[in-house]
Amino acid sequence: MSEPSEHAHPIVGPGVYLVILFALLVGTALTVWASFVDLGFWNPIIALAIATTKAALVLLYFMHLKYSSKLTMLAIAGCAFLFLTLISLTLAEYISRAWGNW
Amino acid sequence: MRGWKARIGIAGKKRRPVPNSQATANSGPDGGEHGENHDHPSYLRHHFHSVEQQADAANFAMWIFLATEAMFFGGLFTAYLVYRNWYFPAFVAGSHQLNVIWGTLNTVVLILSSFTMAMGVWCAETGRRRGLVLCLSLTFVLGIGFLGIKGIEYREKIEKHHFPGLQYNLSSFLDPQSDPDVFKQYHDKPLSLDMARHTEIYFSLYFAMTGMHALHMIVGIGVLGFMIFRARAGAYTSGHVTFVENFGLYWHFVDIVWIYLFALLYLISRH
Amino acid sequence: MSTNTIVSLPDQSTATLPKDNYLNREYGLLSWLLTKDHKRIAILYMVSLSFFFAIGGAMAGLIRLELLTPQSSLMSSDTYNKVFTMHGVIMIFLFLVPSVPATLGNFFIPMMIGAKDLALPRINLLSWYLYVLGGILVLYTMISGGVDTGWTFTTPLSTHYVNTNVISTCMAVFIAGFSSIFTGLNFLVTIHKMRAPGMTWFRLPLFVWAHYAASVQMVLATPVVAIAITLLMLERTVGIGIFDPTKGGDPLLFQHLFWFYSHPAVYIMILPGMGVISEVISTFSRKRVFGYKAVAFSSVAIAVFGFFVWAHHMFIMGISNYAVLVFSLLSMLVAVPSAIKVFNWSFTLYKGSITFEAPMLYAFGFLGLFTIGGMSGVFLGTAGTDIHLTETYFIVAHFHFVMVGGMLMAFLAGIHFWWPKMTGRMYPAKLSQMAAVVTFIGFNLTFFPQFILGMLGMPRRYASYPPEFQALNVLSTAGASILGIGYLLSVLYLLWSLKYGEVAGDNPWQATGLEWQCQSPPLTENFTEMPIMDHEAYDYAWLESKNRDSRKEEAPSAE
Amino acid sequence: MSHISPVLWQFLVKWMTSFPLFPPEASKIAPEMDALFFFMVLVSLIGLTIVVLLVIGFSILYNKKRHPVAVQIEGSMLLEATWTIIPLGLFLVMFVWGARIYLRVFTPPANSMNIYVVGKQWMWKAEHPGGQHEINALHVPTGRPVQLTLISQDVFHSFSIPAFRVKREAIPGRYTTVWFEATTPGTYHFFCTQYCGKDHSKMGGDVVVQTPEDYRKWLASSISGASLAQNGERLFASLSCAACHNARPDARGPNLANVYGARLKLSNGETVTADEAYLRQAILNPSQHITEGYAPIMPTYQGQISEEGIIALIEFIKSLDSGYRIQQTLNTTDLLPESEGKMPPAAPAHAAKSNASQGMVKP
Repeated sequence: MSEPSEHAHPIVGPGVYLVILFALLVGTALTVWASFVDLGFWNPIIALAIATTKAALVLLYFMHLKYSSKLTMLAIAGCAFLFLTLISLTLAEYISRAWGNW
Repeated sequence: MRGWKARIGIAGKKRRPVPNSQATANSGPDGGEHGENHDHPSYLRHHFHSVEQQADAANFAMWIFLATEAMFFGGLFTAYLVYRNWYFPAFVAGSHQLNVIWGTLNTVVLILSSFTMAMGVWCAETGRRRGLVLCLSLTFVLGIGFLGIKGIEYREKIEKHHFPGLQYNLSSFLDPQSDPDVFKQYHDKPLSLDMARHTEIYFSLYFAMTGMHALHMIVGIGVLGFMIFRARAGAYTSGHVTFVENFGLYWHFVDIVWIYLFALLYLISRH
Repeated sequence: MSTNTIVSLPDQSTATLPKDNYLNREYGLLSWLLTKDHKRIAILYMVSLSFFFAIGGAMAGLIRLELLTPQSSLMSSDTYNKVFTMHGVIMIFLFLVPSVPATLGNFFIPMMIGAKDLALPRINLLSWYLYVLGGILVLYTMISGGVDTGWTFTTPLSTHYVNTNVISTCMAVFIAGFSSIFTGLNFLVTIHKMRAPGMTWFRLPLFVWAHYAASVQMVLATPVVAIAITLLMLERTVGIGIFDPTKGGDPLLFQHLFWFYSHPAVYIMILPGMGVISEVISTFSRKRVFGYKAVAFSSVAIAVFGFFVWAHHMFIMGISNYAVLVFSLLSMLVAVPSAIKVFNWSFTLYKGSITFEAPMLYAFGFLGLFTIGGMSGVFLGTAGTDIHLTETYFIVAHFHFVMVGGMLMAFLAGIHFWWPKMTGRMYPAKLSQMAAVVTFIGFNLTFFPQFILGMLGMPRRYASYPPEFQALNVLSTAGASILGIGYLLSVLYLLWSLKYGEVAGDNPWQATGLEWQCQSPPLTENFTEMPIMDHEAYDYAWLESKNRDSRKEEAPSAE
Repeated sequence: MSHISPVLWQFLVKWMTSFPLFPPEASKIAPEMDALFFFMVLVSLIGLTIVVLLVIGFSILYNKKRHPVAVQIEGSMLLEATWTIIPLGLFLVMFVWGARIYLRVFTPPANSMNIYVVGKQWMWKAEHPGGQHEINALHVPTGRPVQLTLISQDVFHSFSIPAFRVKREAIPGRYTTVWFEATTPGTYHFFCTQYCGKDHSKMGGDVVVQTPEDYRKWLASSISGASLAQNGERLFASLSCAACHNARPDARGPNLANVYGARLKLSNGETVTADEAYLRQAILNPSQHITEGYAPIMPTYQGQISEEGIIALIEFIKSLDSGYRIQQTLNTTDLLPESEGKMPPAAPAHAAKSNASQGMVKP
């Protein structure tokens, strides 16, 4: 009776999971390949972009974020924002040290 | 408390209005979108109105906990980026010491384990007991596998004395020829002494980050063992899947962390 | 009639405590140690908190005694360093951070939103055990020789230059940190998922809003200090060199990570106190809080801006001047919401019907002292004056005005406000009012001279100081003794009231919160029936009519 | 009562006699900072008065006896806006004002005379260019901008002179600077304000501000052997830096003459000004500070030279800079007495220069 009510989101089936798995494996192959080509400045960017895509896939489908409440998404967004704040503000401080006094 | 029983007001946004105070007075009121007072499943804790509410709460709590975890790793990522920005050559040389093959293999292993975990959640949600046990066991095995491979990598580092601390060894950065297998792959130029010293910071961060991640894996594997044991008894396939779902979230989070660690430690500093 | 008399004189029917309540539902030590009842856990917290507050207070007493004379006459500077470090660690991590949330918040948030318990009772109990574990580690540190890094664990001092128990202290902070993470997590989930029907966001008491804001910070900021502390421990044990300048590490990075938590931490400490003040002022002026939404949103604003100002603790520490300007500007922004709150509270009194019970007096004290504390914070957020004032007694005075004058006053206000609900008994009114006044006087005498000392340039954490500073230090110590008397007084009569206090009745203050609508002390499940929120927060008209028809049904308010 | 009576007595005496409520203003920046300080005090007082008046006034007007029934008021957008915008405006004024002062305190003027201050547990060591050393004391002249170049040998320290309203952290492994211009002769305290371990509270001393004449006398009387530059030159020789840093065309290291204060193009592409901090880094972490066109062959001297040694080297390198030498000459000629017994006015600089050039000619 209350089995279906335990999970707030529709059940995601193996089909989706398989597709995502495939996508993740492709992404991994891609990023490893990209790391062997010398793109100079772009290497880290591409690597991180691919990593973010993979993370997004895991979040949205494996972790059902796509089917979760606005609240959950808000929580994740807030956390991500703060995460970036921590990194960017600290990095900004370190980088601007090199600018010397004025 | 008498006086205001009479007055029934507008109901909350999230919950359906409680029909009348009598209904609420007896029977710890339940707000299920379906059905009036059906008898509660055994796993409904006393302070929740309904199974939805309980599942919701648990799920949201897990997400918040993961947010905490994310910020926990945030400190490490900050440190990593700061020092990579300062000591770029050292970080390049350091990351050349990592074995991309093992790293990639580990990534694949972890992604697979994530997949099996997701399948496990599906099995639980659709009440497939044997499927669940199978998936959890596979996840368990893959997790162990990941740690095994990590162990191999750690051993390499420690044998080369790249573990930060007293007997940290600079030779493979001062003259790269001294460890040929890395050299023939990258042909690094030797680092000057002062820069070579900073590779220790790279390895400190490498061990701190991967170690912290491995710690999460170990905890996860421990819980997995316990879950397999319970799942065999059919604990999670009778509707009460919250635990499996939440553990799934945790496991996928650990996977995501690794995806970034793989990019940052192994990939981005190879040129 | 009973609506006009604030302290409802208990008529014969309610002269005894209700037979069945959370205190006497079950007996025995285990029934407490294994309880999942948020109210009992709150009591557990209160007991352990008071214990550590006593220790921290004793440390403070020692510090003030030592500073009576310019020479380090009472104790060696070594001992002094350990004493003030312990004072800081205990007061911040074991008292201020958990104080209001873990006791009053734990006790009343579920009742205010009409829930039977927090969403995760077992996590709640776990967080208490973690807290106790952290406390035990601190005690162990004290017994086994103490630690002398200062509560900020500044690297490289803490990593390479002291040989005291840094590790055990760090472990304690780490564990206590997770205790507060779990508390915050629990609150967030509870406030989101457990509200009673009709309890919309803008019907929540401001106490709940404040705790919501604080919880966000607990959950998102604490892990960062956890990792910072972990790295510090690794640095000290393995020597990973991340904070070690001789290995190319940057000791300032530790401070970045540390203050990323420890600045929000001050809002974690003060926000719940602000929540208490909203409740108290509204109740004793019989009036809805002026500008409810403004106060609610200012709490959230503080929580959000509070994350972006951490580096103003490092203005003269050699961070880039550009960063200094940015963080100085952001620090100015975070000062505004506090101002908004203060003015809203003051205007709540306007056209109210004010009475001056002890909680209200404490709240007034809070208003004055927090205004001073907050403004002195602006002196330190301003880059120019910060150069001269930082790391002096001005800082000490500033954060004691906010933490002791603000937070502790609020805590006492809350204790006095909810004491009848928690224990079912009333404390002596006159005595309590007197204690409030004594505390206020003692506090000002203790900490105001320290502003002057700071302006004169007396550095903090000094065991001995040039003689020209003595006069003010003696004043400060004298004040501290008065302050101590004030606290002692309230502790005494509160304990006394446990047994001999007159029975308070369900709603002695005629407050509107849901927690006041059930019996006191409450039932284990808080409500006999699921409450339905059919009125705004602080709706005194609703309370009137409720009392009217409850009198019509002339039913005893507790059977 | 009896046992605290001596304390009380002492206290009363202090009260009656000397008991400052405000620190002396002994530097040019002090009055400016105090102006801001008092502005903020004023604002705080006004704010506090408003709050207190509101609370007391309302308590009198609307206490229960006078005003038995409360009037419910929702709030007022106008008022909210008022007490949002006015404080914000005031705070922004404070921010701008404070920022200006901050920038002044941490950007030393070009013509300031430089004194090195090394902090170590638990003492301050001041090193004057002329070679005068002081422990837990600092002599400065009035009417001349003085730049302190601070560094710590162990942990964070903080050099604070309340009478000058300046304070700066001394950081391990990095130079920090602060400057002031003393105005009134006298003796003032300085403290270590960053907690630095056991004897933190003992780590302080006195700044002695003297008129230029007295300062000159003091300099003359307390010359102890060689100047910093001369020590640096010895070190330069003993570390055989001249093996590469000789002015010859085939030199393996860049010529150090006139390098101080110059804009250098580095091999990693960026351009930097060679100030004290840069020179120090270039000695300790050469590989990150290779001048363009030179091979990264310089060994690191991390852990081989004491902070004093590095300071001496830097002073030596600075003394190779004609512009700086002239300035030093100006500084010292009107600071050092013209008595012949002592070394001649610009001696440190000149001697350094001459020996240096020799040292650079022959390997």
